[in-house]
Amino acid sequence: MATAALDFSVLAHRPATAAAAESLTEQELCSVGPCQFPLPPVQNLDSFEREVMEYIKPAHGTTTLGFVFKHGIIMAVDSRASMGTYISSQTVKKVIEINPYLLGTMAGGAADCQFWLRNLGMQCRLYELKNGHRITVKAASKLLANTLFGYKGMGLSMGTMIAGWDVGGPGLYYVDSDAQRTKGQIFSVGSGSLYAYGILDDGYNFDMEVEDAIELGQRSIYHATYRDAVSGGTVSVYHVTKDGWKKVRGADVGDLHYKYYPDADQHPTYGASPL
Amino acid sequence: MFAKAPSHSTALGPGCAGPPLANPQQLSSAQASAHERGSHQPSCGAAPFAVDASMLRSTGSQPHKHTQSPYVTGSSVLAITYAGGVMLASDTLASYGSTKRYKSVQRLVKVNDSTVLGAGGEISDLQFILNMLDDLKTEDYCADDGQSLSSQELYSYLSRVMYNRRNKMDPLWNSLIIAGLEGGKPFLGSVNMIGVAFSDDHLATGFGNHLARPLFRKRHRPDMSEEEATALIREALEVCYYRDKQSINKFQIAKVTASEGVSISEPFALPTKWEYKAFVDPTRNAVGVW
Amino acid sequence: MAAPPLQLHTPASIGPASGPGDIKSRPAWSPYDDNGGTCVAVAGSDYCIVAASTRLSTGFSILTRDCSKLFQISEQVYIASAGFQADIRALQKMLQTRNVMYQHIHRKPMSASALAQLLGNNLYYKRFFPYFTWNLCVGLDPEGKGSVYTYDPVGSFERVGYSCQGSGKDLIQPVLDNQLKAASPLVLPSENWMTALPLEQAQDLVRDAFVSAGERDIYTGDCVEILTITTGGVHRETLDLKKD
Amino acid sequence: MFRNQYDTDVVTWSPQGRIHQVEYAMEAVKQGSTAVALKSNTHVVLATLNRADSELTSSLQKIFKVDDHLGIAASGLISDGRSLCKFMRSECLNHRYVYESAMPVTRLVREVADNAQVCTQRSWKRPYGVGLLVAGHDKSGPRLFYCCPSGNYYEYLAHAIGGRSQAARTYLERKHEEYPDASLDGLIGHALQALSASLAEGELTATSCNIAYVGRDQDFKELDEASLQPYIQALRDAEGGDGGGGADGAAPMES
Amino acid sequence: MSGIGTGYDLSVSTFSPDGRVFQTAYAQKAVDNGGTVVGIRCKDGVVLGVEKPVASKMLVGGSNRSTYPINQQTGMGIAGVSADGRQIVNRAMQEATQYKGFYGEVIPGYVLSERIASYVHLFNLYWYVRPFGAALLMASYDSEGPQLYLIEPGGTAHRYFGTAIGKGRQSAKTDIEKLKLTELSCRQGVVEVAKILHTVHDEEKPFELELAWICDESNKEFKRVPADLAAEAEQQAKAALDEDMDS
Amino acid sequence: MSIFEYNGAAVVAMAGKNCVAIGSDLRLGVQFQTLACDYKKVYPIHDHLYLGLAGLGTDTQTLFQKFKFHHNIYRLKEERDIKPSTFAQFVSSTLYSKRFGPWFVSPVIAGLEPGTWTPYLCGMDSLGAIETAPDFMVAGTAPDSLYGMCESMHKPDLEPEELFEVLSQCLLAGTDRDAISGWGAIVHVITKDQVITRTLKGRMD
Repeated sequence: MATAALDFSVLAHRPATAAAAESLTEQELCSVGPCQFPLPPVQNLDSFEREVMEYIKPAHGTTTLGFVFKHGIIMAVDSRASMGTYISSQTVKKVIEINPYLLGTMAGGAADCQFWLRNLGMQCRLYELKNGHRITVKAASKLLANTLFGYKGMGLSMGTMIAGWDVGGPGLYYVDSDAQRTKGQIFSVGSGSLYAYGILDDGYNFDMEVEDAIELGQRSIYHATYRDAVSGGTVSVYHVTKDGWKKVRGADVGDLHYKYYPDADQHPTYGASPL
Repeated sequence: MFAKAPSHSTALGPGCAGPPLANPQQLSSAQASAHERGSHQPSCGAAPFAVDASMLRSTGSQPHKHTQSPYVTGSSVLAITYAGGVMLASDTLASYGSTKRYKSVQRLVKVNDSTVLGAGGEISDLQFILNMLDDLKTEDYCADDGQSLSSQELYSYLSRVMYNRRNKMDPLWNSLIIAGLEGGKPFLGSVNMIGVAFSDDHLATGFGNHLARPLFRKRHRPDMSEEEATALIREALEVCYYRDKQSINKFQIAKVTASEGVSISEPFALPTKWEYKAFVDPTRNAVGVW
Repeated sequence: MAAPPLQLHTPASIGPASGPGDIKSRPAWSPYDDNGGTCVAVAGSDYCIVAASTRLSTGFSILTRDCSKLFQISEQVYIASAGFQADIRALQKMLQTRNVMYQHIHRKPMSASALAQLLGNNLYYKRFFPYFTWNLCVGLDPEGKGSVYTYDPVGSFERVGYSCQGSGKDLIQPVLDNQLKAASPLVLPSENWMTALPLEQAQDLVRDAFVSAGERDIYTGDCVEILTITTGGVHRETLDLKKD
Repeated sequence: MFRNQYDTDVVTWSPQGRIHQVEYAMEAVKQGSTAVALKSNTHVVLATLNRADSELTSSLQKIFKVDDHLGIAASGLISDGRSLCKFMRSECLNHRYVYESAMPVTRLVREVADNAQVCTQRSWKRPYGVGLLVAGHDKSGPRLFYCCPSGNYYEYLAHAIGGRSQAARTYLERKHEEYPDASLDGLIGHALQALSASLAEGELTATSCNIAYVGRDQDFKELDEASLQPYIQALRDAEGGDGGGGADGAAPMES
Repeated sequence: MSGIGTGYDLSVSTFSPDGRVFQTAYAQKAVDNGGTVVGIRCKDGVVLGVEKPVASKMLVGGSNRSTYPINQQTGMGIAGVSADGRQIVNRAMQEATQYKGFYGEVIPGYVLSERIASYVHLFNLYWYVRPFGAALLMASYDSEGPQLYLIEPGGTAHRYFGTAIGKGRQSAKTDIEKLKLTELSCRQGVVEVAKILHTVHDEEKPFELELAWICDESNKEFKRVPADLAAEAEQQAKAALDEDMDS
Repeated sequence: MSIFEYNGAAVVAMAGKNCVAIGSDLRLGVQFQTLACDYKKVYPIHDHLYLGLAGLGTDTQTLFQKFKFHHNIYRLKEERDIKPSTFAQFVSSTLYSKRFGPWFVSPVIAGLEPGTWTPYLCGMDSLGAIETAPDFMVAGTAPDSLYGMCESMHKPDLEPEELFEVLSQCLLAGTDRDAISGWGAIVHVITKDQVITRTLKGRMD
């Protein structure tokens, strides 16, 4: 085959003047499918990403938890998003309903979680269509981890739990932006996770009743919001069973505190004055 | 004899055989990422979204060497509208740092029959922009359909150019003012080096934004006559000249009107007066050890 | 000023570049600038209000007093954006283009919810070189209820009853909270979380909020454009603010 | 030779200096249904015949809006027309993106034609099998072009393409002096007259044709069935009245 | 042509036993069948004239252009398949822009003619393309004065004082040879070109005359001949024609 | 995170008709961790003068003890309560004395001038630059939120009860948008005859 130096591409190309003004790409015109993320042409991407995140301050901060027990899985989350010390929202929906049997939680960058869990939903749906049965939690969490592996080291910030019910029963996985993926029984993720772990570990028992488990989830999140400045808003609790997930609680923390401690003097810290 | 499909290179567009183009960006990005998976991209195919690999590579091994600082620069450009026209003014200096390096650089340029461009900032970048505008003009000439780009279209075009260069981290180091008549009405538009673009009745770039615009805000009316406009812009030039050390007393005024089209004056000097008290004895009111 | 002393910060390569007068150091430039401005949106049961100041500034100087931050996508859907104006323009143009393409394909205008998702995705596509824009997407939903979507610069978004974005958001948001706060959409059993205020009162609130913000925020001023979207159409009014 | 050797691909010239494949592609246009276009000093009107093949199918869309100021009517291989339409839409959008203005009609048409020419010169391609009537309005006023599979384009005052379009062209030529000063309604009337002239059997109904127009202060607009009905009625009345005086009968807006 | 039926005339990458490339010749044939194009170099510029057959009276007058500016100082007239010619024109514009971007000055006529010729030539080399069915007359006016070039489908470029291509080329060339081109001004040249084209035209079919020039009078820019002058030239041409008939 | 935001604070003071009110949130935290929610940032100097100190907790405590001590000395010497305006000067000069190693506090002073019983309000930065205000003054980690609230809620010549209501609304709504202040609030309304002190229940997140 001849190797021609004939370059017809000039015919298809726009003049330099038009190229300088760089109009929309096919993606920008009508993409619905696979997309590109343009990178800034800088020498040090790492420091650029750090600086730029410092500058634009995207929404952050969270307490989320999930645990497996006899009657399924409990997922509980708060609903606060903050930018620095400013609370940008008290009503963030941090449990992302991927499909009727799969839940993901959101901790870290709000946009990162929202986007990639939405993307995971798409991948799971495609899997379903291709294979004719629901995706397992194991596979779904692996898909997410694989996706995130592709962006490792580029500054994504996510700590998410994937929970659901499949043929093998309940499944709970922790996946984060370093592409770490761990199966487990109890997780808590986010800035307030340590506070939540305290309550959770104390009250957890695999054989507990559903009501107790729900209450444990709610209480753990409440206590985390109390101690952690960047957690708060509303506590949402989901229960995952073989019939799929169900939202079982939604309680404003502002009310919850006074429900647990109607009078100030009932609070354990009452009377400990710093001065 | 039947035509066989050529094993052409996809890089050559409406394909024919040949080596791939030197510029990898002409590859459709989907192909690029499919063929050149980075080491950190899984081959399992679980990543329908992918970073453009060609971008990663060029940022990794070979640093971009852009002009990240201006060398020869021009100072403010002032512009106002008036009844039936627009008027621009600037000096003719191009400084090299604090050296008055080139004293007869025309920074107000006729773009076409109804548009003038005024520019401050890096002169070489300005020349690049002018070359592009010239090509655009030739395109219009070649189309030979009696249509040419209006001021607003040029303004929009330049705002895209500036913004795209900013996106490439390789800005054109200029502040531009595009002035002309748009459907018989005066039009002024400003674009800066990172693509911020806006239009107003009066504009000034650089120092002018601090020194001349307060004057414009106080005195400018859209319905002022040409004489009034000239007087105002001369006064504004004078103010800028007194306080901007990167300017010289050699100015040009350009105007665009419906009747006369574009005209750019010969360079002229303003009568200056340095006897103001503040100039003569600047320390008089300063208490202290001076 | 009851605040920490003004700090002399070292020029960061991201923050707005220092002025032209800096001759000792090599002039730095930043791909970002903050051109200020504030946007407010309130969603009622049968209306939607969106308002934005018109001042465009950089650093301590005003570029122009009349630069609209509202952008019409279709008849009853608008976006309001504050932040870096060049990014805003690029974003608006892209959305406009997508909208035209959408109309060619679907033969109907884009709904607020479709645009909301589109905007979220497109902001996220620039995740590694983000648009520095603070957006609100407003319109009426198919039932004629107001809908407001609020965003962060990299595309996380949620539907809310009211929101404020931009340089004056710290000033205005608590006021809106105080006056409009309804139950969280997340509580169970669910309660109405939309803004319950009648239209006229909501308009007054928006006007008052901008007047107050104009007092304290140097980037909010000159004029505010207020659009009221109802099933009957879009009503536009402007209100002068302080010019200093 | 029993067979023409020179007509199987686009990269072979015949000894007479012709490209048969291109000529065949132009025949494809004639296989399509009639499309008519004409313009006045202010407006351009497009009209297409639109018969559904069976009661059970919808009719094929043959008029496409490209941008607010521009639309096309296609005859021949409509799928080729659709892909050209997509190209034109993205060109117009990109022009708007860069210049914030409508793309000049002449320049768009020339790009389309240049594209079509490339398909007549590469062995792995075939020419487009579609003729496009391009109606647009820009700074220079209303414009009407015909883009041919060969890569040629022509500017017309009035034109008709597709099967049996000769009758329509005859009508158009006969009345052409009336067009420049005609009202929009008048133009539409003429377009329908021309269209009905090309009909082999039956008569024109609001479902069997499509009308679109663009003009000064008038974005490209396709008429729906209901708003087309009065024009059809007027056409019937006129035919019943004096047997084909198109312009007079066509003022349904007032009725 | 003896190529027909031999199988040697099907591809541009095939020589016939007697050393001819028939496809190129056939492409030339397409040019020779097209409307006549005349170009003359006068003492102060170049005039191009194109005879355009008018297929329909519904065509907008002056449309369907055959002369194209390449930049302000260069222009081309197309003979043959105009769609093919336009591709060459597009290429010429790109070459001109590229040259100017690189050297900062207008591309000289001979450089452009050679670059275009080699572009056209490329289409004579590979089986998967065909030669252009168009020839171009190129007029330019640079520091070396006015020039006229002819680029043909085979990829040749020649400089001419005056030449003609298309259907009526033979008699047109004869007519051109009678002119005293070194003394003729473009203003007069326009009239002569009109006369020639009217003379060579086949009476039956309607046609339109397209005249373009680049000369001192047009400010050394390639332009269509002003409408009044064109009309006058056509008038004179017709008058001369009638005279010939009468005499 | 700035050192001023280490512990978190919100202080608001407002003038009414012959009365003045000052309040603060109750949180004490270490960055994002909440340690206590009964940490008051408003200190009484005397019956008609309160001092709000936002900023680094350790500095505020030390400073308050210093001021209290000096006020005691003042009272011993002068046999009267210090005037709010005088006290402001004193606070200012104390802060400026540490010009090159400042206290990380932003004080707000609210009081009634003896005799006329007109409100006196002022705030200052950590170096002691006084800014007096006729209507309201805020300090802390969310000054913009508080300013925004005060700017739209405050009206001149409010009666004590109204003043309490307005200030409470401002304080609660303002701190609800700040992550590191809140957890309840305390408000003092100072009138000629009495000081009304109330603790507010707020969101505990």
